[in-house]
Amino acid sequence: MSGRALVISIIVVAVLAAVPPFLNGYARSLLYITVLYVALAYAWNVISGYAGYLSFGQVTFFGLGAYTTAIAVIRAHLPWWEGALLGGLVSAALAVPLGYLMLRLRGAFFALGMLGMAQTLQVVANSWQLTGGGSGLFLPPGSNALPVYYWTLVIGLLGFATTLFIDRSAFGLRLQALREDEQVASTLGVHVTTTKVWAFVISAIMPGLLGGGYAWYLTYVEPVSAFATRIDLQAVAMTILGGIGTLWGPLIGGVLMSQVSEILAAQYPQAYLMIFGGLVVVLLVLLPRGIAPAISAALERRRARAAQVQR
Amino acid sequence: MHAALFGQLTIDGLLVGGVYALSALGLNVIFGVMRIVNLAHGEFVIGAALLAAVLFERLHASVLVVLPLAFVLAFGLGALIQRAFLRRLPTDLASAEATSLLMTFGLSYFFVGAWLAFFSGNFRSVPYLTGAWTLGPFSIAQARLLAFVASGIVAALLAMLLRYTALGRAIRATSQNLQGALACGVDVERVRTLSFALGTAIAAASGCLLILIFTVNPETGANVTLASFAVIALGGLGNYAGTLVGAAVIGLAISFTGYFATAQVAQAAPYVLFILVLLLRPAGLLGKSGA
Amino acid sequence: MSLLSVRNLNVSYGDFKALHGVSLEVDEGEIVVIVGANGAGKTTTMNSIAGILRARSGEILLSGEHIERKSPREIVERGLVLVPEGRHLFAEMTVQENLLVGGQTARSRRRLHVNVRTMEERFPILGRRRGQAAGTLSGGEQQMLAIARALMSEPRILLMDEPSIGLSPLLTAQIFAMIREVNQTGITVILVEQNVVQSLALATRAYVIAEGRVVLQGLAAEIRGHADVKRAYLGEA
Amino acid sequence: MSTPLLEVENIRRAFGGVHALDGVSLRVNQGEILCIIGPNGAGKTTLFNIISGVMRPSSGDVRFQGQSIVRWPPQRIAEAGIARTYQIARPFARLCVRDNVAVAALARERTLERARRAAQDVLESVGLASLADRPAGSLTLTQRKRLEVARALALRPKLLLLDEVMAGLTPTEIDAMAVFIEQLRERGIAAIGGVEHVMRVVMRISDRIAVLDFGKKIADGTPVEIADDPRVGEAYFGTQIDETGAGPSFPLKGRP
Amino acid sequence: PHLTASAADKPIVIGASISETGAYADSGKLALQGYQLWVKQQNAAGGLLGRQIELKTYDDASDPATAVRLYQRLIDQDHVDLIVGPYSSAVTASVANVAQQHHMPMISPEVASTAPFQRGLTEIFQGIQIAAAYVEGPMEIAKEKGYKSIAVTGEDTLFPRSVVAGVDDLAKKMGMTIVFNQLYPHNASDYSSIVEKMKQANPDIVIAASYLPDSVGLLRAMKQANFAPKLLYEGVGPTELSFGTQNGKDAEGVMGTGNWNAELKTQGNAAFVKTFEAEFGHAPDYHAAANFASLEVLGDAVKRVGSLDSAKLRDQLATLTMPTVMGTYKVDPKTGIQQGYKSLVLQWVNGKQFVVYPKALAQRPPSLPFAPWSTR
Ligand SMILES: Nc1ncnc2c1ncn2[C@@H]1O[C@H](COP(=O)(O)OP(=O)(O)OP(=O)(O)O)[C@@H](O)[C@H]1O
Ligand SMILES: Nc1ncnc2c1ncn2[C@@H]1O[C@H](COP(=O)(O)OP(=O)(O)OP(=O)(O)O)[C@@H](O)[C@H]1O
Ligand SMILES: [Mg+2]
Ligand SMILES: [Mg+2]
Repeated sequence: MSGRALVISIIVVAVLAAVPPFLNGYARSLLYITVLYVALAYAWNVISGYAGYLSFGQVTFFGLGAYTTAIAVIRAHLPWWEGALLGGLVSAALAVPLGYLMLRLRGAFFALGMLGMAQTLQVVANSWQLTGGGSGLFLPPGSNALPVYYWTLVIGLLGFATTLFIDRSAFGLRLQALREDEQVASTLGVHVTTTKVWAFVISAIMPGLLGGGYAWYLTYVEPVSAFATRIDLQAVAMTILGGIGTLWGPLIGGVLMSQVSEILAAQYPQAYLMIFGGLVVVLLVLLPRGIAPAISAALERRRARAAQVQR
Repeated sequence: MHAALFGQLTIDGLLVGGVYALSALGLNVIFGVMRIVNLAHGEFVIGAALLAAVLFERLHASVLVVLPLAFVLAFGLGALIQRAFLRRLPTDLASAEATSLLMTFGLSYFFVGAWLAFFSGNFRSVPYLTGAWTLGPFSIAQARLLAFVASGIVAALLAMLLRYTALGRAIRATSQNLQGALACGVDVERVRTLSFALGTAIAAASGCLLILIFTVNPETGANVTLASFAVIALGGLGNYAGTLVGAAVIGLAISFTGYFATAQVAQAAPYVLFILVLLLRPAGLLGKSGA
Repeated sequence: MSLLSVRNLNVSYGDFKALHGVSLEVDEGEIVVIVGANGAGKTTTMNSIAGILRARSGEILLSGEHIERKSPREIVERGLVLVPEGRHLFAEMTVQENLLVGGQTARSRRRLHVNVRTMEERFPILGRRRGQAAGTLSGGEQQMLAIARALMSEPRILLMDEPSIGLSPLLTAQIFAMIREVNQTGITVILVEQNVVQSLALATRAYVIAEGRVVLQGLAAEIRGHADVKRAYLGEA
Repeated sequence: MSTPLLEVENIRRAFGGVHALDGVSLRVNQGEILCIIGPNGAGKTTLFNIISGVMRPSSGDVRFQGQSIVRWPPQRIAEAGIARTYQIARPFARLCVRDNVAVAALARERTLERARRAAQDVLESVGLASLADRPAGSLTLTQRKRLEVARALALRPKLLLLDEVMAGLTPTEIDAMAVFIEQLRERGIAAIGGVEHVMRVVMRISDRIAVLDFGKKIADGTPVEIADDPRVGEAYFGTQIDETGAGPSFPLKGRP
Repeated sequence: PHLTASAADKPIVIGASISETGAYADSGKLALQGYQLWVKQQNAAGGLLGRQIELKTYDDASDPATAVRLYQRLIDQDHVDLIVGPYSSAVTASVANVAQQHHMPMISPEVASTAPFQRGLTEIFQGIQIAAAYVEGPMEIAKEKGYKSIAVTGEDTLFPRSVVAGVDDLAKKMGMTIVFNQLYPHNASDYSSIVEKMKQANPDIVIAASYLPDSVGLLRAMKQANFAPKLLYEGVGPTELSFGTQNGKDAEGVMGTGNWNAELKTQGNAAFVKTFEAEFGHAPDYHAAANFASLEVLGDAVKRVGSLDSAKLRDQLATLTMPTVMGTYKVDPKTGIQQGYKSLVLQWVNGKQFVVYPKALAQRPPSLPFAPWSTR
């Protein structure tokens, strides 16, 4: 990241941190949802962008985090953020065996296998006494959205930092190597399974932590909305449109899409899904690599031209 | 367990499996030739189902009349989509699989929206042949049997098309060996368009039969896509005979777990089964197991 | 005018440039062999001529007509057909079905079936294996099927990419004899071979490709005697 | 005699009905260069796949420095000191050349920075240093082959498996590669080269030559012994004696 | 909000989210029309507090997070004066919290489960009969007929669970036995297994707490399994008019719980039905009526308070007793749980819905037993 990018990032973060108390509830909620999706997109980008395992089921961990938090708050009377931390832990703990199992699948099989996993967990939540079955769990009302927002912002920043780290660490290099060719990576000494399970765990912890905040924000958890595929697909769409496997892709895609979809949903509720879907299709035809790579290619060209002019 | 009950559950399972088989066949034709998992598949199924329901409500049109109509419409729609969008995706990109998945995901959102605008969010079904025939100790649901038989006929027609016509051979050739097909001068672009159109049309046909059994609204398409995918994952991607076996297995799993466990377990059964089978036999039940 | 002329062909795979300005001329009735090491660009050349790969730039003329922008089907219809490297049979289809796909540009059904019969007479073993899945044939049978499948489209010019690969000496000899036979029926042949000695013995002229460039060309006999070729491909000092 | 560096014992591997390897045994000593020759499909690549752990044999054992490694995962074998190249170069296309090598160097270096520096050194030694920042997908064939070798070397192996590294190179490049392989001996690295043709080079660089045919080892000895072995002549060069009678020519192609 | 001079000329804005799309879309359209009709009538009659009324609605796609944001938008950005609740229990559970934080009293016109009201919230009021009371009717009817064994099923979500929650106690009280009790998940598609199980349990009556899609699915599976209990009750599914169109003759004899019926002799009901049909060209159903009634109550409370003061309005809503098209609105002042409205058991007879319970309101006696499939 260049010096200028760093300065811009710091300013953006400062604004994101300082402004919400002065916003009305709606603007705050909108900001929360945006940051939430950007954070989810960053999480998804690790396993799907860097490791190359397209997942349609990271919401499994989001729901898990939401339920863990609800149970921790209701049964153990823990503060919500402790519950959310626990949610992250539980997600990580589940992600290890699940990763060993599921990461043996590839391509569409892994993607849809994970989708099935989310469905299966939804069924579990639906039929288990502890999770309140189909009735769901009520959290104490009267929660304040601001702490949840900051919680989410911090996790979003962690997501960004993790991506930055992955971009310039040995771990990240190994991850990208196995994305390109697992067998070759293994004969070059990369512990393929361990590395990708780690990536999977990172991609699970974050939704786990975020789900906890979400539960507290909504004050109610039930199976259908906690494991909603549309949460996942939204994060997927954001990342791919922004640029899969890039540092800025989830941010650009996330901000753009959540604003566009909010505007569309408010202005054209009937046509919302059609426009949203159509947009994805058209953008893919125009920018198959996503927005971030398109921007950096354009910057590259400008720099090259500038260099030429100088010479 | 009584033999009669066992038989009844088997019949129920196989009949449901029949409808899934047809939808999955459509998905599999598309995958076989284009190597694309079409996430919008369920939307085509549901679109046709809702069309059949609306035409029944308004005009009392029998689904058997609507079926060919929906087939033709969907065929055109599929050809259009392939020509206008899917064909434009770059194939040399390392992330080509991701892009094609995302594009069909975008299409699926688009069509959910379109069907909502078109048909509203109402749940619909068609009260046609709602009764059952009794055969000894068994009762055989008329609509299910019809759907099963019609699925069988469409599947047989498809098999005949694939086996005995030049187009069918071209489709199979392309899905078995793209390079070989190109070398033989097969018009692969045309085969792709026709396969996508055919897959879509079969989806529509299965939708017209599905509506005899299930109650659906525009947002239930994802379930159909998932179930169909589970079927072909079990039977083997690109393996048409395997699709029928996969569908039977899924149908039986739903029926038996629904009875002996709970409806919740039955709902998860296809996925659990599909994950288990993939872990044990990555190429599917009938696929050749890899090295 | 030569039957096929390839001029200044450039082909890339993504960022990797596989062919750097390859040019070839082939006259009616010739057997031209292209030799070169693994990865030199022989297959790339053949696939580009057959329209399976799109060249970045360059011209390909068949009887004076530009075909570099034509689809593989259009090229097959104009009488140029490729027996691809690695055969690329339709493994789960029967021998007969493979032949039928090969002849799918045929003008009539009758003609198609006559051709199938002709092939079965020419390759009796294929006639006997008519209903067997192509993937279960032995290597030699598979290669015969690949050639027969290509002949089904009644080509004027046949491109063969390493037809002897994976075959025993006996079968290799048979295949080479067959190539000569095919040529004698008036079909022009372009042959890619690593089996340098035998193919040079068969051919009228030869091209040597290295690193995506034509480095040598001439009469087969001349090429056979060239010092570089002896050293690089024949293991002779 | 000290234990050999690598012992391959009675390896069998079948694919469906095809016996790719049918009871092959080999030994390689410290710093020794062994060339395996044999026609296409003789089983060379399969043998490399088994030694490097990406494939399991149907039966048989592989011992490295006395330890059985036949059940080890590839990364453990790599760390133990066996590196390999792939016959068809398989670069990490979207990574730059330096990072391609750094992935392997990470097995020996603790930080990414040091791995990248080590990678740069290796690239110097194979003559790819100037391309370090290019995406590996954009390399030419020869450059890819060199990258394969560079990655293998970056593991600092005791044993190097070179699968057809000569194939596709021009005569001058073949000579350069031969010199390079001979230098390995000086650095104490043993090598097994799988070579399909270019007999002239094989004869020059090998300490020993093993001949594979149809998955069976039909001969094993010094270059001189191999050249004189009547069985080899018959099975391998026999029917292919060049019409000029000038000695071994292009070998036979594979199995029927 | 306080009235300022200029505000007095501006219309009073009532905000709500509607499930126009999503899982509960069926009911959304009619619910909206219920609101629209009341606003139109009220405006024609001079509005509220001398001001015209305006309705501001968004589509929440039946998604809780979206609904929360929309209510915040209504309150914080659109500055609506009054709000009414969304449709489903799940969505309401989250939205209630927003109302609470903004001290905006909110009637939930269609939330029958009591769970969202039992969380100590002070601003929400139930605008419909409680779910647990739904099954009293069919069980009373069954008891009268001497039916003994019950099979219970339903969708495993908040509302249907509240419906069947009381069955155990009631059965004990009435001396009946539960021979089968198992729920099915949301979005289930195939009911043949669960019906087969019920059939094996051989109950006299089947109580299914179901919505429209599952009640249709269950009914069809029962017909196909040739299973006909003596009494079939299917929750709220049969109260939808399309239950009739989707099932044709098979609907005959099925009972369900409605909160309202066109023939009901409640205050203003006949006029409501007539004007609704004139306005929209089709008949209202209970969604329309419930939403209409909620605005009746809200409007009346505003009139009584004489201002839009939310604290006073809250107290008024908590203590008010008021006749509406649905019956008499009256809530428990502590929880806001409905106590006034009564639910009705409806039964499909000759292709129409009739009230068969409670006796006082019944249009005809229940037609029992449910005819075996072979005799239809
Ligand atoms: N699909 C591809 N993507 C990227 N590079 C490719 C692709 N196909 C071939 N190449 C590269 O292009 C070059 C030329 O390959 P080509 O297959 O034409 O060689 P060839 O002369 O036919 O070799 P062989 O004797 O092995 O068949 C090689 O370096 C190869 O690695
Ligand atoms: N994964 C596989 N599945 C099926 N058969 C295989 C597989 N890998 C190798 N074979 C077969 O095993 C035999 C030996 O192949 P191998 O690649 O080891 O030969 P090679 O000596 O390396 O040949 P080449 O000189 O062509 O590289 C061949 O007949 C090949 O077709
Ligand atoms: Mg080649
Ligand atoms: Mg090899």
